[in-house]
Amino acid sequence: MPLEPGASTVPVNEDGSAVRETVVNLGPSHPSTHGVCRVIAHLDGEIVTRAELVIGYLHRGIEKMAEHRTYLQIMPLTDRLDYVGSMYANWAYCQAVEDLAGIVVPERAEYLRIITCELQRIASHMMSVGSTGNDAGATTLFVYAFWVREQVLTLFERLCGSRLTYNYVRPGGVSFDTPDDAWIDEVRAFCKAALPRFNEIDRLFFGNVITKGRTKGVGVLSAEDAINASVTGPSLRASGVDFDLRRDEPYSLYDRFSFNVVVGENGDVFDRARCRLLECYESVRLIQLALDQMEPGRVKAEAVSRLIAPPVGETYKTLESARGTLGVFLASDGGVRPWRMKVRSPAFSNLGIVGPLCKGYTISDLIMILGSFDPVFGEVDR
Amino acid sequence: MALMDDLGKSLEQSAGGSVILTSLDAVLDFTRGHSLWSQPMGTACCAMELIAASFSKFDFDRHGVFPRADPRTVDVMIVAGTITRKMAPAVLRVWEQMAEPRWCIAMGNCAVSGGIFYHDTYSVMPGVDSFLPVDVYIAGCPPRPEALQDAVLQLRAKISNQSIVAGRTYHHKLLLPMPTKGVAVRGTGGESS
Amino acid sequence: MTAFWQGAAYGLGAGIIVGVGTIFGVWGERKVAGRIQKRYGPNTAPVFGIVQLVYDLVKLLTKEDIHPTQAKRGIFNIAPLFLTTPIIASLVVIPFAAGWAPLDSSIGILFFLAVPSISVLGVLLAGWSQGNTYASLGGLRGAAQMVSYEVPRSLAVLSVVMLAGTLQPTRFVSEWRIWWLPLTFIAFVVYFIASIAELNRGPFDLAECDSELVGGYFTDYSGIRWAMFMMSEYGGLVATTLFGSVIFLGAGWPFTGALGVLVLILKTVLLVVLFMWAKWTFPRMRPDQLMSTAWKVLTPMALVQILIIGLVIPWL
Amino acid sequence: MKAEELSSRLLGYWPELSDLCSIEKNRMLIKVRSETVHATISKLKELGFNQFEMVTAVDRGADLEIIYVLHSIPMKASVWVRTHVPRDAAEVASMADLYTGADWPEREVYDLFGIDFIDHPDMRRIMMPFDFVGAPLRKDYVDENIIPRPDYI
Repeated sequence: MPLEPGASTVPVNEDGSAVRETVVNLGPSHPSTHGVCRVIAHLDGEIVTRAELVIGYLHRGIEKMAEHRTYLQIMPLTDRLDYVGSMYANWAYCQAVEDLAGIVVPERAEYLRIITCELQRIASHMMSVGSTGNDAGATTLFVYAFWVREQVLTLFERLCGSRLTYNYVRPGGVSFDTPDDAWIDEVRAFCKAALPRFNEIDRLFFGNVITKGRTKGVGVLSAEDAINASVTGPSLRASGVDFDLRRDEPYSLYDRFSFNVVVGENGDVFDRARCRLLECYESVRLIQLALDQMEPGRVKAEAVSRLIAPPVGETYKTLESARGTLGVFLASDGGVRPWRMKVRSPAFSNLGIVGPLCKGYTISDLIMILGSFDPVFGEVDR
Repeated sequence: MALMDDLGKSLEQSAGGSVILTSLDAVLDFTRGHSLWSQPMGTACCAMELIAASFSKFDFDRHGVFPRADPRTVDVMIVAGTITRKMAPAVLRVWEQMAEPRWCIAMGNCAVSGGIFYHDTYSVMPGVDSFLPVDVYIAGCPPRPEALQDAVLQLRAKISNQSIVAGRTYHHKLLLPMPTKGVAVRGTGGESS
Repeated sequence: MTAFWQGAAYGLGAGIIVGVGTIFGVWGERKVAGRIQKRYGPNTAPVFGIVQLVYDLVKLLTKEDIHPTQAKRGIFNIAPLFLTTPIIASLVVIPFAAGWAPLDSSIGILFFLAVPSISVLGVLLAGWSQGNTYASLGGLRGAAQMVSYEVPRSLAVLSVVMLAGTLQPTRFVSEWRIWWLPLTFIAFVVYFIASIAELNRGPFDLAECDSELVGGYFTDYSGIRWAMFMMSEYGGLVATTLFGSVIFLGAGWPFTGALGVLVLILKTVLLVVLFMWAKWTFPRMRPDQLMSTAWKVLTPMALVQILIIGLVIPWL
Repeated sequence: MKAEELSSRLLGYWPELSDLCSIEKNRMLIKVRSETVHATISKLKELGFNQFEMVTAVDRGADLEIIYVLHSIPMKASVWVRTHVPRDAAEVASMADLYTGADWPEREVYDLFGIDFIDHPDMRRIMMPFDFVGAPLRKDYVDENIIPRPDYI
């Protein structure tokens, strides 16, 4: 099998003889690499002795493209970063532009951002939990989880006309107000209807003895290792680190809500997947609180030009996306186009630990561990 | 396929063979058109809609379209998403692993032409048709699953006019892939699928 | 010469059963899976979508038959036969109607347990001959799994045979009593689980799990040869469930004659649906867990069943 | 934690920092020479910045600026460390020995900006194909494959 230069050398035993091992190549188009990732797994029997991740198969050069576009023209590019949860990239980018240009966002817009992003969190986590099930062979779980996701997408479609790439959060607010009051009722109805679905998924998958056998004690990541390896988001919290940007460094209006941060115990695949499911319950609560507090008003700041030209400077703003700390770095030279845009993507940072973590587990576990970090390769590769 | 080609040729040359040939074509085209197993080559955003297409709300299995992981048994490759220069050899490799007869659907603007990533970027292929023969193009960023459904029906209509005779079958002339900077593109891609 | 024609007739009959079983099995799988997953499954083709399978079959038969360059060509070509032939052969001892089996052998039950085991060879050869890491891993997994699960399965069947005191299927059916049903329940459960593993079906489909090994031991097969793998899987499903309903559910009980055959088919279909239900509900096991289930759970369970029946027999 | 509070706290432990650090828009910046980046960051790690949030580079024309963002989970605060390296001899010490999380981000900067991280365990391209030539995110990068976009604004 042709490997890239330097990608692999034949490992040798202490006495210099070659280790007898199989090299299995998963990807870049493999059903369970969650996109276009390639894993070169060196196996001794079924045990992984070395796993190397090759990414970059979806590197589209968004950061370079951003240097040739005005601040508003970059918005559609941010949608395509994290295509499972587009709202977050929208929002993170808008936060950075607003910080750079000094735009103040109206309150109703902030509430709408929180509501849509928490809905997006449910949609994204459902995708993640479902694909964990799919990796384990429980295809039906994926369909059930996707059913919940479809409900969220229908709500988004009513709100901003798109199922996947919303372009909803804009510098200075959001693009549309709620279409009518019925939409708010639909969101409330969804919140009610989603909870039994979460319970169902919890019982069907996480209560199953095979699932527990497959996921408990697999891919254990200790708290220290997780912090040191720049793991953020649910994957970090599953390792027992009680840290959530929404609560600890509140942005937007998150300091007005009280909610629980879901923290796992062991940091294994089971905890990472279940933390995501439990976060959905908290998201439902946040949505309900935000809907109660929201009051009529403007949804877009008045003085936002179509041609934003912020003063010279840099900014870096972060938010808690479904995968972790999503940050956007913007450097302006005073012109209408950013001098440099950089996206700090949580999926990319989380994925770095997967290769070393897989060592010593079987090839079946490798699939589960890779999936449990919930990589979205649009965001990993940018 | 060689067997089918020979059969087609000898039928065409023999007297009255064309009657059999056309009926055989009709049967084969009909069954092939109604049993399109897909290779989901989902690379980016469109892959989400591709997944949604086979799940409960849209359910492509109703039309006999269901996704299979191994490229050997599939009939249609649905390229959903941006194809970068690094990914192109792997896509081509999977395409070469598929058995004839095979078809290709380019789903979404990125696969059609590069879409939003056409300009100013150093790593995106301007459309999957720069190295693969594409049968049906679907515009949209991303297209809805209904659009994909329509593409499948369009492909079915297209298949219904094809023949097993070699001269008339759907044999593609593969265009050379665009090289990455410096080195030829073939042979650097992923093993198997 | 008569024997030859008899054999040919048996083969043809069993082949038809396997073929029809495959078509209905795949159709049923897609329908059952659809229903479980809140969708419909194939329904635009005529007759509730059954004709969809005819489309698929014709398409597969006329598709290109690929021989990968790194494959060992001869073995690659014949390996699928090792899988389908034993399945077809094993059907001859099934007592379809009361007192009639195509081959009424005095060791019929043993024959049924022994002959399908040959398909392990097919799995191993198919996996190895493709020269593909996915396939060879899948082949090895499949072989290990099938060999291990032979043991609890045979022990489970043995416990019932102890009650009947015969290995001849037709005599077995006439010996069968309804009160065996609760007595042999453990054996039935063991047989059910072990058969799932034997058939490489979910939740024990490690050998062909698409999330790890793409296509498992038949990754590189296409067209008609791939169809033969499908045929062996669903033919095996039909044979196993038929045999299971004969051994554990009393074949046509309480009817005989044509009605008995109908009841047998009904019981078989019920078992098939149970198999599918299990496949589409549970996650997949890991190879090491699969092995420990066979040796540490199912085999002791079957032995306990044998002990129970051994204690019961003197009191009969 | 507010930047003023953070800087006074850090200066309490590390007085020499006062020449290097500044506060801009509620953000603490530390500007160092490229030779001392490793020492600075290892000191900051001792002071509680336990997470390596990101590293990026900005093409400033005359030279390349490297920006590290370190994050502290217990202090709930971030700090920027910035340094400049010359264009043609762009190299800086790797942080991979301090933070395992610096491994991939540094590879990315190496890939896209051509900045060499000394003593990095695995300095290969990560985004682009291994046979790719050039540093695409530098402003002077030219590629005949790029189709320039007409100016629509």
